[in-house]
Amino acid sequence: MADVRLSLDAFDPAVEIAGFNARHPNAGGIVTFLGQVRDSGGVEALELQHYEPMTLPGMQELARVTERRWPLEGLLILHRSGVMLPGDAIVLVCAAARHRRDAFAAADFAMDHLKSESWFWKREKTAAGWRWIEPRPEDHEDISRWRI
Amino acid sequence: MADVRLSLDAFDPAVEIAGFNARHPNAGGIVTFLGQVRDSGGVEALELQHYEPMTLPGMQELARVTERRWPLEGLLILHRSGVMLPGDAIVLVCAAARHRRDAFAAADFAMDHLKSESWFWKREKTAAGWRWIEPRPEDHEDISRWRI
Amino acid sequence: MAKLVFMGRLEDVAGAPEMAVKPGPVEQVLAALEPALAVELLGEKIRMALNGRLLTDVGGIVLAQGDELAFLPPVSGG
Amino acid sequence: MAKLVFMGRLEDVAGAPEMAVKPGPVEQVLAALEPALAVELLGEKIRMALNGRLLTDVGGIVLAQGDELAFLPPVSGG
Repeated sequence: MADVRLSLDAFDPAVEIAGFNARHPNAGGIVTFLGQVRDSGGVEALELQHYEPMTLPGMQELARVTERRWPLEGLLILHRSGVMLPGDAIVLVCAAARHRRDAFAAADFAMDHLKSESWFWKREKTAAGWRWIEPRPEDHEDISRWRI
Repeated sequence: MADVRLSLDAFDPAVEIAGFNARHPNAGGIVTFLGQVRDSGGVEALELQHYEPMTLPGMQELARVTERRWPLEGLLILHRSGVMLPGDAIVLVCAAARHRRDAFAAADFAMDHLKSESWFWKREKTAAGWRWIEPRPEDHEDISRWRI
Repeated sequence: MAKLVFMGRLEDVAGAPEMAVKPGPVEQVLAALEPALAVELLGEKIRMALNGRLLTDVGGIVLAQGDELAFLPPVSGG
Repeated sequence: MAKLVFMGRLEDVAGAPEMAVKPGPVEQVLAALEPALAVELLGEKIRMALNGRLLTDVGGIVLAQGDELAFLPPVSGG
């Protein structure tokens, strides 16, 4: 049921959100999360690297886990790979559910896991050149909220 | 800073979301919640009634409280009043923040308070006619999560 | 005149969304209404707002010319 | 031949995103690399995947013709 995509090119989040909403006109609640490249800290570009045999399969498994955990009417997980500029969309998660709290929790859960457990490696370009980004301790704290 | 509106006519959530995103191209994370009239339970129409002197001022105060509580780069609270049909948008909240968790929490908080503390009265039309809806106990549980 | 406003299901009880009343003490205004309506308006869960401001206590309130007193049942928005 | 794949910062250490190697026991394959690279690849935080499946333990693994062994530093997505 879930729509899970790894995009090697820029995508337009407004078009994706409009399409998702149109496919779920009668869901009580739709929560979307859009992550974009921040224009701050002198970052000129950001690159996400993925590993073909694992990244998309991992995202598909995350979608299955999310759908098992909350009663959803629809789920979209769309993630960019490649070089992005400030303002470019990185990730979009849309969750449609009968009840508001399920949609919020599912989108939040999917984002926490995309951030800390999906197969992407990130580097940033500043005036000093490219630099690989290590995971932040907060990412692991975020994900630990969901362990039950 | 917040964009707070009470709409007496139908609004297009996709257009509103696209506009909000365009105004915050460099926010790290944008969370949106869209509430729609569910097509279920034989509900033919839903009416929300507002009280002019209090409803919009209350929404504006909620926006101020939300902005004081989380560091946001943008906040939209848009609520319908009047008669709606299944699939019609009821409420849209968009929160843009540097950090993902702030955007999620702010949108979630604003929705919980819109549901249980904003000045709207709801009735539903089924084959049996119009019936006023009493608040649900869950709405009060939802809001109690935010008391600190 | 002053005005009473009935929100939500109170509109059905009152048979109209609002009612013009003579200015005066609220107790007196309510005493002049249908008893069945007055009982509903004074229900435990009904809040009141005078000219858009919530009242903590209706005792001692006197409606002046042009005042608007709203009766607000529990909200059920979103 | 078999293939080693270096993700994230390991690509910089290896100087290339991948490397063709002769099939054989992984220990033997690693022993033939630059020592500085081999040390990085065996770092505590580096995970390994053989043909897209995570390995819990690299001991005893023998690379066959066409196998792909990926070295995966901690992820930092989204």
